[in-house]
Amino acid sequence: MLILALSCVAALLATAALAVALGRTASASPIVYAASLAVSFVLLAGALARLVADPAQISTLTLPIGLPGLGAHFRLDALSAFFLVMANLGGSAASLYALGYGRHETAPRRVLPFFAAYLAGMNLVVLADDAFTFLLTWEFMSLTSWALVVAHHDEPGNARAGYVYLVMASFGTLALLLAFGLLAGPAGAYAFDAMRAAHPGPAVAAIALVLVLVGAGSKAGVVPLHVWLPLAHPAAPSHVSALMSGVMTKIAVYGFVRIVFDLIGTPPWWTSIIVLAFAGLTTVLGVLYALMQHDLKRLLAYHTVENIGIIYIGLGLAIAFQQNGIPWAAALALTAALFHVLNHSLFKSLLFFGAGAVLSATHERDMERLGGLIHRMPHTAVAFLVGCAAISALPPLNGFVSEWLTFQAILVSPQLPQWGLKLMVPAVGALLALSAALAATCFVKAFGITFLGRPRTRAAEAAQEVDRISLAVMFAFALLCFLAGILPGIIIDRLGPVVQGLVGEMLPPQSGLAWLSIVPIAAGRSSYNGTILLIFLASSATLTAIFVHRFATRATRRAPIWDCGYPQLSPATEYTSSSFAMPIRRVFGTTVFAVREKLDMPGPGETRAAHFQVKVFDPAWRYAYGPLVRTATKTADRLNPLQFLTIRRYLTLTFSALIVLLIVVAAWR
Amino acid sequence: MALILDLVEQAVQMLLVVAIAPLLLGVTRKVKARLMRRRGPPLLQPYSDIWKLLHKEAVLATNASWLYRTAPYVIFAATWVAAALVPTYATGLLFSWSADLIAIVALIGTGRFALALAGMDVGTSFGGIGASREMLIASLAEPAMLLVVFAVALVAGTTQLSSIAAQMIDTPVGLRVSLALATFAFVFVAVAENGRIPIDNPATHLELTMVHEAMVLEYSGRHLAMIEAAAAVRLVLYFSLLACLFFPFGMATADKSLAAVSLGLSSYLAKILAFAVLLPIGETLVAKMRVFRYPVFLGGAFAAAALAVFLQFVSRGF
Amino acid sequence: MTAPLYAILLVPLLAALLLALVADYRWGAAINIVACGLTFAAGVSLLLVERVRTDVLLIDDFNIYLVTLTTFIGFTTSIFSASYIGHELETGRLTPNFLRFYHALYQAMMGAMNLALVANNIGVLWVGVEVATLSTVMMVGIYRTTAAVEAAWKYFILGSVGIALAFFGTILVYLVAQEVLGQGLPAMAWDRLLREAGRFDPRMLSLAFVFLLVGYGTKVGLAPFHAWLPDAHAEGPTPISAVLSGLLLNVALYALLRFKMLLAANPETLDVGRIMIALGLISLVFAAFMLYRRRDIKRLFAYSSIEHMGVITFAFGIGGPLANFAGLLHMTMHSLTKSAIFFAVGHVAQVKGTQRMADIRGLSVSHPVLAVGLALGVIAIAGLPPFGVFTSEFLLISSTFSRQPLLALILVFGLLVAFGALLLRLQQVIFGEPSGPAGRVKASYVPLFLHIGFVLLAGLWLPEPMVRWFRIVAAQLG
Amino acid sequence: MSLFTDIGHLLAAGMLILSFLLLYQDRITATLNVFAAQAIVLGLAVGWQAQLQDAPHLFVTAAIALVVKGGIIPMALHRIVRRLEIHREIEQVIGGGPVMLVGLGLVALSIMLVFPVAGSVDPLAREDLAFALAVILLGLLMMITRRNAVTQIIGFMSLENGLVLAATGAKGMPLVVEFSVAFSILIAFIVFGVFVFRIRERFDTVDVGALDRFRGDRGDES
Repeated sequence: MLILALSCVAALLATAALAVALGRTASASPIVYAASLAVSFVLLAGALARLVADPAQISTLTLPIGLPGLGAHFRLDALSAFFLVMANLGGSAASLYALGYGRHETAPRRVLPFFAAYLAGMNLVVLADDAFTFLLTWEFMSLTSWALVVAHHDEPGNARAGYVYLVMASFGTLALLLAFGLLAGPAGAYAFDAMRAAHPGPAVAAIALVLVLVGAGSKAGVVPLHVWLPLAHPAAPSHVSALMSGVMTKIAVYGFVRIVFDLIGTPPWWTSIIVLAFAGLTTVLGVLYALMQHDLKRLLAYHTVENIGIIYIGLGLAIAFQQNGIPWAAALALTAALFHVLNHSLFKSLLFFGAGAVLSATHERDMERLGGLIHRMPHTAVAFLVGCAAISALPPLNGFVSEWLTFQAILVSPQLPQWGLKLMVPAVGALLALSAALAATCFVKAFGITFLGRPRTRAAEAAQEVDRISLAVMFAFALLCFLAGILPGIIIDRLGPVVQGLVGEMLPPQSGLAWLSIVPIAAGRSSYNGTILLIFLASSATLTAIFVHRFATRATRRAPIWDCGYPQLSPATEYTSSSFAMPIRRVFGTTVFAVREKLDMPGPGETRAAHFQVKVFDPAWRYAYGPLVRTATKTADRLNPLQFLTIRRYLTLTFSALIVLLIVVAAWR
Repeated sequence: MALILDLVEQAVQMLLVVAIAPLLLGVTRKVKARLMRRRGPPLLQPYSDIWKLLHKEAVLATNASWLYRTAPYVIFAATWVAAALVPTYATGLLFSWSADLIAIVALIGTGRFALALAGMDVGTSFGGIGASREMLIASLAEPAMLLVVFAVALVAGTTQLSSIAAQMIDTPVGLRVSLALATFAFVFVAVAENGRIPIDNPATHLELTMVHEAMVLEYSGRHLAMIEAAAAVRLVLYFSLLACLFFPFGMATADKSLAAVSLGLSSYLAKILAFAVLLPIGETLVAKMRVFRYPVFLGGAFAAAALAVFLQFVSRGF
Repeated sequence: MTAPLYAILLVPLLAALLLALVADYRWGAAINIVACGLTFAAGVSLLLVERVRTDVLLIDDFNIYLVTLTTFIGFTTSIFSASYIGHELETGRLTPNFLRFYHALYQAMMGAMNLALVANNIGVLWVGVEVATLSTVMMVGIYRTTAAVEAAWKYFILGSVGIALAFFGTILVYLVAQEVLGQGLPAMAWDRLLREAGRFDPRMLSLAFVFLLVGYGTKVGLAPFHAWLPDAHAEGPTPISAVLSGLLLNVALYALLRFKMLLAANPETLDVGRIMIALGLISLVFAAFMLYRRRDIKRLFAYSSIEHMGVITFAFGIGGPLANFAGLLHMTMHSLTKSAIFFAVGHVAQVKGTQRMADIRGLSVSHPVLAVGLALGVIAIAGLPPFGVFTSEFLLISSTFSRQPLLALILVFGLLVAFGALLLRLQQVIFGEPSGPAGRVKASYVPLFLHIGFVLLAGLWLPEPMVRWFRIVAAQLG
Repeated sequence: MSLFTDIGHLLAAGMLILSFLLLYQDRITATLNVFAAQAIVLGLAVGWQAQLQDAPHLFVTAAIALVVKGGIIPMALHRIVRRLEIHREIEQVIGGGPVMLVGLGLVALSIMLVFPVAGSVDPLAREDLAFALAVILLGLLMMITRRNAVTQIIGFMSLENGLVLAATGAKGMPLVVEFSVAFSILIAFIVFGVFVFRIRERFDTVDVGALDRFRGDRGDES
């Protein structure tokens, strides 16, 4: 299987080369996407088979390339298999979607080669088994995605997005590099096996964990390292945005899990507090940012930040439990996190596909200029609605299951002995609850403003339903969201061996249980059954409808909307996304984002238009990055005169340096 | 055989909540009117309202979509299922394990989600106002509610409603600070979620103050009936939750003998009737709030619930 | 088997004399290429024949690959230069008889650098470095613009002071050596010095190293001795910028490292590693910040050279098998990459007719291939995978952090700052609406992509003998 | 033997003193003369070393010092100075007084650096080395305290005198002659540079600072 995976990666790289070779030819795009679809599907099937058949098996391979004297180590275990499944599910879907969507691509030469290479990079990260290979592929992934972000470099803001992205990415890579340096030790034992074998002391483990949190977090979008994410994800073509948000952030999570749970193994318990603190912050701030957006793709990107927070809450809890010797609870938390990884990759890809469909149909990303699309693109609307419901954690869809599991993990945490955790965990729970509710609000807004109401612009009126392939992909993912929601037991069982390998415990097998319900801990304690719930909802809704239509009237009359006596209300009177978010903005925004609202309302009788302006500041930019950039610029300005000295002054520099060194020698001994 | 009995029981439960819902609404209205020195509508007025609405033709806005037409049924179904899963007069319902307390809260959320979307469908500004305010209230109330859930679950050691109730009855936990706080918070949340004063006024049709009414402004006929019914059921749901979580005494737990069941039934009815009387009394004592004072109100609930949870984390004794 | 050894010295010498006579610049360019090719061939054949050691000349693990590298880059650069000067003649910036001069000096410089590399004598080494410096001085000034003359003058004065100080250091080394080895040539021969270094007077040796550090450090371009470097790169012909960054800095560094070996072999001496660490970090951070305010594309990459020389010096200052290995690898990778970048920059400056980055935009639209070449070069030099620089920086940072966390943090900080600046400029140049003329590049991309190809290859796989040499030298460097 | 060493010592010390004189000379012509004097003393010192080490090739170095540095170059510079019409200029030395103190400090430093390890090596070489180091540092100091191209060159040349002194002091050092020749060529280049670039015509002043008017990135806006 490992051989297969690597050869698939090679095939992807070959596809990239092929894309370069094909260049501008018209057939390039279908060929490349078809090829990458085929390859990632093979990978998906293989990894799935591996995960189902014998997940416990570990296959390794060492190629004579990479770091001299080390070689490139590759390894396939349950964890990698799971993430391979996740990555290639997204990858094949994106390729398929692009078969339709890619036709609208204006600069295929800037997209095609990097798309295939990007897929290859993400797969390689999951397979890498030594620090060098890991970082090489990790950065390769960043690099290719950067190329995709700046593919449309002439659109305003994209170049900046790419810049911020790549700088942050290499910052993260350097942090990971430091962590590896710490774990490898001065002797430079870079193979993961060696790191597993060497058990670092608490201090080293803690520092390494923090570095990994920074390094992997900057790629995953943990606040305050998230700033690149809402810039970069929307800038890329939509199928790539889906990959970046749906898959790449998860690869970052993989990095965290791999290093922390597998390589470090035993970080001190208090590191979990750090992780939980950042996770909680990320969760709430992410969804609040998302609520403030009116660019559909940027809203989705910001919302990714929230989900990353949820995942990290699970991971933080897992660390806490594991270090306090409660492995079954650690297994629960980790299962929840990984389950959410899968779920988020499902619905976030779905939503980005939907956003891409809207974009290609209307050439608009600004929700304020959309609306009423449910009439023009009904199928997209259905799929998008499912995505919105799933991401808002509404039963019986999949988003709810993973959040439910996370809540269950939080509810067993009173067993944790340390005070810090006793206070931190419930606080995080409260934040999680808050973010769950806010997420629902966010996606009521996203769907309501984009698809419901009346079209606000010509573009929205003239929208056409997108091509069949894109629709097929979207519906497939919507279906998957449903299945994962009503049959969670199956997925939890597949996750069992993965978790087992990391924390030494796994949840009790679920698939055997009556009525297909899931019981993470004990039947008396908590259980959930999506299937029954779905049946209940469906049957009661249909029964009621039938009843009403049968025994009461079904008469219906169409009439214009109630206009309060003002004929033909213009679409401008509709609630906009900023007005929808206004109450939340008032409640949370003023403190968190220093929101400034400027309203310029003409007095009675004046004919000029009214103006309303909202400024939302990202505190991360304001208090962290802004000052940083300013200091750097100032330093550069301070030093710059050194370029313009006279020769005599330069000689003086040399001379004084020489004297200093001589004095050193004289003073020495 | 036992299965059939269970099924019957479950069915009874489902019908019960629907059956008594309008009555409770009637009771609250009546009491309120009395408190205002009005005679008020007859107790059974809600039934005939719904009946009438059901038989009127539904007037749809020209640009209403399929979502607009299906939403009422979804809302009703979600609320109904949620209510049906709350043990009312007896624990250990057949399907009560299929959704625990968290799931029930989320189910209510599903209903709300559909309602808010339906409100935005025709694209009037009222729908927008209603939806955005409803979601604001929800995003403040739901976390408080979940914290209440935490507090209770931590006391009972489970999120399973039946088990919680059973636990509370079999091993009386006595008076707990955390539970008191949780009850307090729960009441606030319930008031908010049901759109009662001081959050919302179910009787008003003044655009600027209304929340729930604004969303359903465009609805008529059977759709409106469904939504009204859903609202009524939601009230029952919250009453039953209150009864089941904090005042579970009298419930039929282990033995399903006729006596026990009838005792449970009667005690349940007594409880919710009491709530239905207390609610309007409370409502008449306070005034409707401005929208931007909701955070204060619900923030109080959130704080109380959070405090309860913290106490539980600190020591199970609280 | 000393034939190739003498070839790499004599071929350039003869070629220089010949070129001084050839008037037609086409012939000159052709001869230049041929001579460099022969030298390169000789350099490669050095790898095949067994090692040679005479009183003045020496081939060992350290310089054998450097000779190959130098002759190779000299060869590719001569190819690049042929097309480059053709364009310069068209635009009239150069005249044929200047070119005669130019080609002769080019060969002289190549010969001198080879001499410095294969010298088994600290004096000959010094002579080689100086001749190379002087010849480049004249080539830097060849455009005769005020800016070029100023650059050349600055280079000349600072270089001469460096020369003088390095010479004094050499004298001191001889003094300490002749106490042990007796008077005469033996006291200047590398192999003997290295063997007996343990018995030298440590204090004088340290003193000598300080002078050598300042002297050769000026050539390496370490801050604060760097002043000549940016202008010399920016104002001279681009092929010269390429060899300056790609080769001359390396040769000077090579000299410095030879002397460091002596100190490493003598435990009593002052721990010069600290000094090198300090100088390296100063150069790195300083250059990193200077990158932000650069407007001239060649000066930008000149500063990046300073930055990387800082990194390399830091690596050798840290010492230890991993860091030294990283330093040696970084030397090699940097010369390949930086010369490639200067090839690309040369093409850019010629097609756009300017070196001001503000006037160069949208390269990826107007000249896609060139843009790809430049982007790959910058990505490689910025230490992003899968290029060789990443490998060396990986080894350096990871091995440093586990020993000297604080220093590693400073190093990482500097690298990040520099990366930010380079990426910023790169994006400005290759993205956006194209500006300026969109004429085709009338030169071959072969040298450019050949270099990048090698760097890419090295990022994924290093040939076994190279690794072996690196390991041995790393051990000697202590 | 002591007499010999004393003479060697004397000559080296003489060079040092002349370096000090150079340091505070502020008239260009005078500076040139002092330099010529230093070169001559150097020639004598080298000759003395040649005699001492009976290394005849050193006489070549001595001759170069005497003829080239003592004669030709000063004359050439005199011509340049006259051509540039600055032979009457009074050039203000940057911080005259402090510079002398710094100079003294440098001498002290160089002695500190070289003396304490007077081990197996014969003292003469050591002393010569100390003086040579001092001369070198003083030359460098002179280069950075003068604004005038010509005086800077003189500073460099006195630095180089120090080098030759050190080189010849090192017993049996090979290639010394070649080095001195190479250095003379170098200096010839420098003079040539001043001459050919015709600094005055090109930059209207000999102030080297003016060379930097055309600084790399100056004057580009963003």
